[in-house]
Amino acid sequence: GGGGPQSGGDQKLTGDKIVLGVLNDQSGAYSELSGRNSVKAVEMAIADFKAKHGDQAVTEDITVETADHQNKPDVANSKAAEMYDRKGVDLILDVPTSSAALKVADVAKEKKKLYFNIGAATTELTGKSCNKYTFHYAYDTYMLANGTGRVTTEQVGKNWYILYPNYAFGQDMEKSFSAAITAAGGQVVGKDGAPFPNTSGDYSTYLLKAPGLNPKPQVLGTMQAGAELVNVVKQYNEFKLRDKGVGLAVGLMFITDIHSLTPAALAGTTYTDAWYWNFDQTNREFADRFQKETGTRPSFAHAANYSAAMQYLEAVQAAGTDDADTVVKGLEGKEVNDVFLRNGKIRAEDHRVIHDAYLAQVKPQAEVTEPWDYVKVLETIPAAEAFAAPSPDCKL
Amino acid sequence: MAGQALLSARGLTRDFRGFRAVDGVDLDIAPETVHALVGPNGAGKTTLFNLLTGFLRPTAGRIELAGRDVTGLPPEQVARLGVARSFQITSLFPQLTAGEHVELALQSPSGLGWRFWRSAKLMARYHDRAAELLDMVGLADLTHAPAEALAYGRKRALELAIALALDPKVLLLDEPTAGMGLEDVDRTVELIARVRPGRTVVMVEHNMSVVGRLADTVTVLQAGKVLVEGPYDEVRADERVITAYLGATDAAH
Amino acid sequence: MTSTVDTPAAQAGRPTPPSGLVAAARAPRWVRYALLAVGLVAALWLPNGLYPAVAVDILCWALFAVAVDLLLGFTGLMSFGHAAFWGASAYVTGLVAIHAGLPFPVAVLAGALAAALLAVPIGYLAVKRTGIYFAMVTLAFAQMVYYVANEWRSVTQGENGLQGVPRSLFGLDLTDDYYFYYAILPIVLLGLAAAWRIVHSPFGRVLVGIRDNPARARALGYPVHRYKLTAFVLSGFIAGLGGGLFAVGHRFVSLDVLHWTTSGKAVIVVVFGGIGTLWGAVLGAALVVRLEDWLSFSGFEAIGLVTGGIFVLVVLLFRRGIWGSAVVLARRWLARSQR
Amino acid sequence: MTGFLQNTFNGLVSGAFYALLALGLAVIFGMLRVVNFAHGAFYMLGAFGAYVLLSEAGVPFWAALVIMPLGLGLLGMALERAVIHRLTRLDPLYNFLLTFGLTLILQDLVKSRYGVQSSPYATPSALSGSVDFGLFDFPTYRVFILGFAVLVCVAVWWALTRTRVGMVVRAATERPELTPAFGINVGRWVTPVFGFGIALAGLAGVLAAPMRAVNPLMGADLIIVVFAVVVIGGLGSIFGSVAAGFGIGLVQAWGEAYLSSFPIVSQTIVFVVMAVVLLWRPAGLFGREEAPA
Amino acid sequence: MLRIDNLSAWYGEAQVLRDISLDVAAGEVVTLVGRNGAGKSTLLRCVMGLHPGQRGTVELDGRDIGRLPAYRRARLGLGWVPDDRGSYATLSVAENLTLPPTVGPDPWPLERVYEAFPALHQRRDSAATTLSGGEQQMLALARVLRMGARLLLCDEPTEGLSPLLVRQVGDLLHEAKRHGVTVLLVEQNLHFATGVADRHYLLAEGRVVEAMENSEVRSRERELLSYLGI
Ligand SMILES: Nc1ncnc2c1ncn2[C@@H]1O[C@H](COP(=O)(O)OP(=O)(O)OP(=O)(O)O)[C@@H](O)[C@H]1O
Ligand SMILES: Nc1ncnc2c1ncn2[C@@H]1O[C@H](COP(=O)(O)OP(=O)(O)OP(=O)(O)O)[C@@H](O)[C@H]1O
Ligand SMILES: [Mg+2]
Ligand SMILES: [Mg+2]
Repeated sequence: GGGGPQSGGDQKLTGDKIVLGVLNDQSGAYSELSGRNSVKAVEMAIADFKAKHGDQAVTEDITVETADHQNKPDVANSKAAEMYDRKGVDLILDVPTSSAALKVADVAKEKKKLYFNIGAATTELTGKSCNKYTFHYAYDTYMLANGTGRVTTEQVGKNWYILYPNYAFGQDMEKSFSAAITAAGGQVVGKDGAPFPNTSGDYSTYLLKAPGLNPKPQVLGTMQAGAELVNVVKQYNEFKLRDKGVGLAVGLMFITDIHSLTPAALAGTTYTDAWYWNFDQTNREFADRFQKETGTRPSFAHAANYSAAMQYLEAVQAAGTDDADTVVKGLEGKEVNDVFLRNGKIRAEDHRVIHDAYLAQVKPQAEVTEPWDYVKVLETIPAAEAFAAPSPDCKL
Repeated sequence: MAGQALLSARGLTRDFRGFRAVDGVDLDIAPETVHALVGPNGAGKTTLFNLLTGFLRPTAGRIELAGRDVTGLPPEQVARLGVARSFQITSLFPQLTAGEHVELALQSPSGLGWRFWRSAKLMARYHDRAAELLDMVGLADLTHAPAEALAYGRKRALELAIALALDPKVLLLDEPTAGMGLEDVDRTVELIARVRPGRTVVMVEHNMSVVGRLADTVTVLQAGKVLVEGPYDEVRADERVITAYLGATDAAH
Repeated sequence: MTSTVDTPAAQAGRPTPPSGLVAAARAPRWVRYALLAVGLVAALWLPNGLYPAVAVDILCWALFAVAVDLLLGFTGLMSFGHAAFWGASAYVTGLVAIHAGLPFPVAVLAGALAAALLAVPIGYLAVKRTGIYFAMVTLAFAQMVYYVANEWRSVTQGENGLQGVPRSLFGLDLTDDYYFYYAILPIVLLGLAAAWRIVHSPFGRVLVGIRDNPARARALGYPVHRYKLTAFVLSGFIAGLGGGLFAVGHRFVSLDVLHWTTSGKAVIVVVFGGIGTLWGAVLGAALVVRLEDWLSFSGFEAIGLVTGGIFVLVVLLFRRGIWGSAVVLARRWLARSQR
Repeated sequence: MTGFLQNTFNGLVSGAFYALLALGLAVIFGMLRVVNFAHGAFYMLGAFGAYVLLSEAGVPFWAALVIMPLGLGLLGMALERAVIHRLTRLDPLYNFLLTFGLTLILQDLVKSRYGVQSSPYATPSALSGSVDFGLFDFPTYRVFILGFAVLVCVAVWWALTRTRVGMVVRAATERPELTPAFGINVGRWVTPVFGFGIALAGLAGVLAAPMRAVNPLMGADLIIVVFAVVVIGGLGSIFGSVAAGFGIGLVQAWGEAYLSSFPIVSQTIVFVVMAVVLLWRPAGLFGREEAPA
Repeated sequence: MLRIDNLSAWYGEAQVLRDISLDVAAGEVVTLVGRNGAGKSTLLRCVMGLHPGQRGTVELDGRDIGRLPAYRRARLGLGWVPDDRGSYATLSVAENLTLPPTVGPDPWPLERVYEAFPALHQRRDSAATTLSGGEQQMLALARVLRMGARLLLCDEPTEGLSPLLVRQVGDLLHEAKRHGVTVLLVEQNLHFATGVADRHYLLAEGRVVEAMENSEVRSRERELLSYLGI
């Protein structure tokens, strides 16, 4: 842990440059949610940073390295190590898929270099597996479950049937949801773990069962994600459960999912989002710029990558060095507001970056006026409530 | 019952989807004899071989080898008990050379084949014996030729060599001379005559002159059943055999 | 039964009649020693020339590929489910290292033994079929193992994977992949030597016979199923060695080690390198791992296009794989220069 | 009781997909001795093609149901001519490897063009209602799938076992080197059959589009289960493959319904059944045992 | 009817046929005799168009068929009885018989086939490779007769047949000949060959070393046998 911020003027930046690494899925399930457009977002951040600081910037030489981890933790592992060791990367960003993220956190700890997680949702990153060099930006399973579970129970219905994919993520989500629902005065009248991966792609057994339960659930909470979510929703519509009085709440949904299922299929569905591009003017301006760069609207992950890169650069700027320990010190406890972080705070206890979250509802097709504008925000969940309190398991 | 027989079958039967290929065959093969099985095509000779060597399980019946019940044993165990066979339709290892075929056969009883931690050079101990056997069947100059490049007749000879390499008590030969030229037929007959001391040979053969020169006993099968059994000359003259199998002129021949 | 189709192994073996393995054993002594020397030098150089973590991966995959080739090239059995053994060993190794805190070679050995153990029932069922059925059956059973690991969260940590597998070896600091590479090199070489020995043993000779004509082998007194099963278990063991080292190398185990694409990749490596040539498997591992590493940094998104393309090209154009083709070319060149 | 009937019906519906896919595999295998690993990828192409037709050319479901199988059939024929054909004399394993490579390529081609997100596809309006079965009512679309699949299976079975086509093609594939000597132009027969098998996969894909997530990986895991299905049924057997397809669909549905606390059961049951079948009848339930030697 | 001129053939580098020239007139039965490995089967395969490495001319009825694919040659009336019998495992006996299209003016109807080979009738629904070796031989012969081939290329059709059947095959060939069918026969069994053939070609190491009339063969039997290797 090198001395004061201004120590040793000649070695304030390793190699006199800053290298940001974006390690994410560029070909698989998350490639649209983040993927190469996250790299674009980071490049935007660099450009904005340079524009803002001009000659005052710690360095002119800020570059981006990127690699595709194919959602495979072993690939993520080698790529992360290689990025830190050989590509001179100071900060790794993104890393969707929990197993990969946990692995990269490990590498960060060992190499004593920074890692800002954005793409992965596991709360373990700020729990048992937390470490000094890892920060958790954007969403996590608690945030998803708590927001959707509580608000939906209050606003849509008290009785739930929960369908979750029977693996780590799904089981976590189910637990968090059940807790949030009960806390909000609702009850879970039934829950089933569906096979994962579900090769038959069929959920009719569960969907048919739901309306028959006693008491009849008013909400079907599905924790499926990606293609499995699409299957559940298609079949939910096929069996016309909405007409039978069973609403739909989704544990994990991205705007890209709504795009692929069409808002018509999901109208009325509630879910929690970490950020929405058309929420306010600030977001919209960012989204317009982003669209110019990439041809599409940003997901929360794109905005978060932008924000994370920017916050890191600012921290380096402030510290005058890219020495990891110094930068971490500068970040801890900092309160921030930017296009992504509203009422944001970087918690020193567990490195959770808390911020406002949003309970969103998919609009009926008729109300969709422009492409990608699929939801309305029902409620803003304040940063303090959106995320769990620091876990006692976390010892930095 | 089986008396002195080395290999015997009682009521041996085999059905294929309702078709009875072998039908209650009783057979006694006396030790150190040459026993020929003849019969029209489709009489069940090869099937009988397959039953005797464990390649097929009998639908009913019982097989004894030297007084021991071997019914239903798998082929490799039957082979281990000293029963070697050749195949009617040539069956070799296309990629191995003639020499390697014989070595593989020679090695079989030793258990050396399980030694995955030893060097294959150990198999050199079989070189001499292999060369000798190949010479016997007239393949000495083809030791290093892969089996797939051998002409048909040579393949038949190789079949014989590997059966002999097992040094079997009972040698079952399914049409050993089929597809051979006259020269090779003669050589094969001589060869069988040479190796027969101390062994029991059962052979399926359509070439009656071969049968005549070698066989002590002849069993004629027809439609899965034993039609006649006896010494060659007797069988040959049998009226039923002539109508069913030999045909009139051939018998007179 | 006397079909005259070419087995992949037969194809590979064609240029060097009667079969790759026997001919290789007969290759002039100096050629073999030269090869060995080149191989060793290459192995020692790897972590200096490549990123050490990549070099470690290459070693692990080399073992895996050799294990697959032991079956495919020398027994005529194409296992499309070898991830089951690679992965099972990875998990067992990881669990043993985490919970028992044993030195990693012991943990790896335990993993490999577990893989061999798992290979017994799977092999017992699979060797009842041959050819393409064998491939499908192994694929299916491996998928089943995958599901079970996925579900058995209390042990495998499910999707999150087994984190924090230690690299302990009598208090040595092996966190740096550079040193770790040299720590595992002897184990890998031992594994490769074992494969080589198996292929060039009397047992290996029987396997080739069985590959060519199982019915004939039975008539010679060889219990074909049991031989195949033994080969399968040995192969599972070697794959397990690789998988265990892979777990320690990455210090964690994820479900991916059991996924069917992992099995597929192992077969790609073998086919690319050259079926029925152990050297080819090693070479294939080096090339494929290196290529994937390069691709994932290249910004090229369609990795499947490349790996799939390799597959198609190899199968269509040079079935002997890189090593096999090189051998053929070298032979031709030698023959010409002798004339 | 109603629940049981519903579950049974649903089992048959998901079984219909297994059956159609297994049927295509069996046709191709039975005739060409090729195990088509890319079958799942063609299923995906069927579904994806339907989506592209709809979203980019406005072609409705019913037209897609004809166009996609036809188009994919042609693609399959081209493929057979261009590559599969070259491997006829080699071990079937080569074709397995080839089609495995092809799977990766096809998946990535679609992925790089359309991304991995699932694409929307609505149930055709004529089939979007439900049919009343007295005890329960059921989505019309599912009823349609079941009926259609059964019809296709029966027709194919009839064509391949009761007409000359099947015979000639079996001969052509069993001994490609010999068959021309009997006056048969092997290429003319084998190519369309391969195309037909692919068309079946495409058909299954189009049928799946309104019900299942349409994305580049939709066939990837499915094909492994279908492999297990054909091993159970007996790979060479048309009837066996279809029967096992429906059977496995049923067993899975019942497993999900009545053993819902053990999702692992419905996930692995197909493999367990396969293991049992291998022990008991290695050639599959309806497969023929090979000749002894 | 069939004329072969300067035909050579190779397996890879190895030449197995060297400048073979021979002809077969319509309605004749001609045998090829020679030791194992002389190249007899290869010659038939060349005529059938199944051997890739060949050079020379093959003419049928004065028409050069050397470039035609095998299936076209079959349609012109060539019928091949392969040495391995060519049975299809995946086809029943009846299907094996009806597989080839009819190509000649005088195809045998199925009933006639079954009459001549009752064994085939009995096993008509079994898979062909489950037949006994001899039954498969009958099947191969019956198949080309049913095709109505005008020129039969028979590769050791008596191999593995019982004496009774060998004579039947002889009778069949005679009968075929009476119907104007031409036969090119590969045979090791000189006794059988002289019973059916008009002329003989003696092959050795890929060359035609002698052409003889049947009568000549009978008178020189002893000499020939020794040539063939006794
Ligand atoms: N696997 C099988 N399935 C069905 N039928 C079979 C099978 N094997 C043999 N057969 C039938 O059993 C009968 C006896 O066959 P086998 O091969 O034993 O005859 P064979 O006496 O050896 O005749 P050949 O002298 O012609 O070789 C034949 O009619 C044959 O078709
Ligand atoms: N696939 C092959 N590869 C290489 N050489 C071959 C192959 N098939 C045959 N030969 C060789 O070609 C030569 C001629 O073979 P062919 O089968 O034509 O002989 P044949 O006269 O029919 O013999 P037989 O009486 O044994 O059937 C033989 O020397 C044989 O070794
Ligand atoms: Mg027989
Ligand atoms: Mg021949």
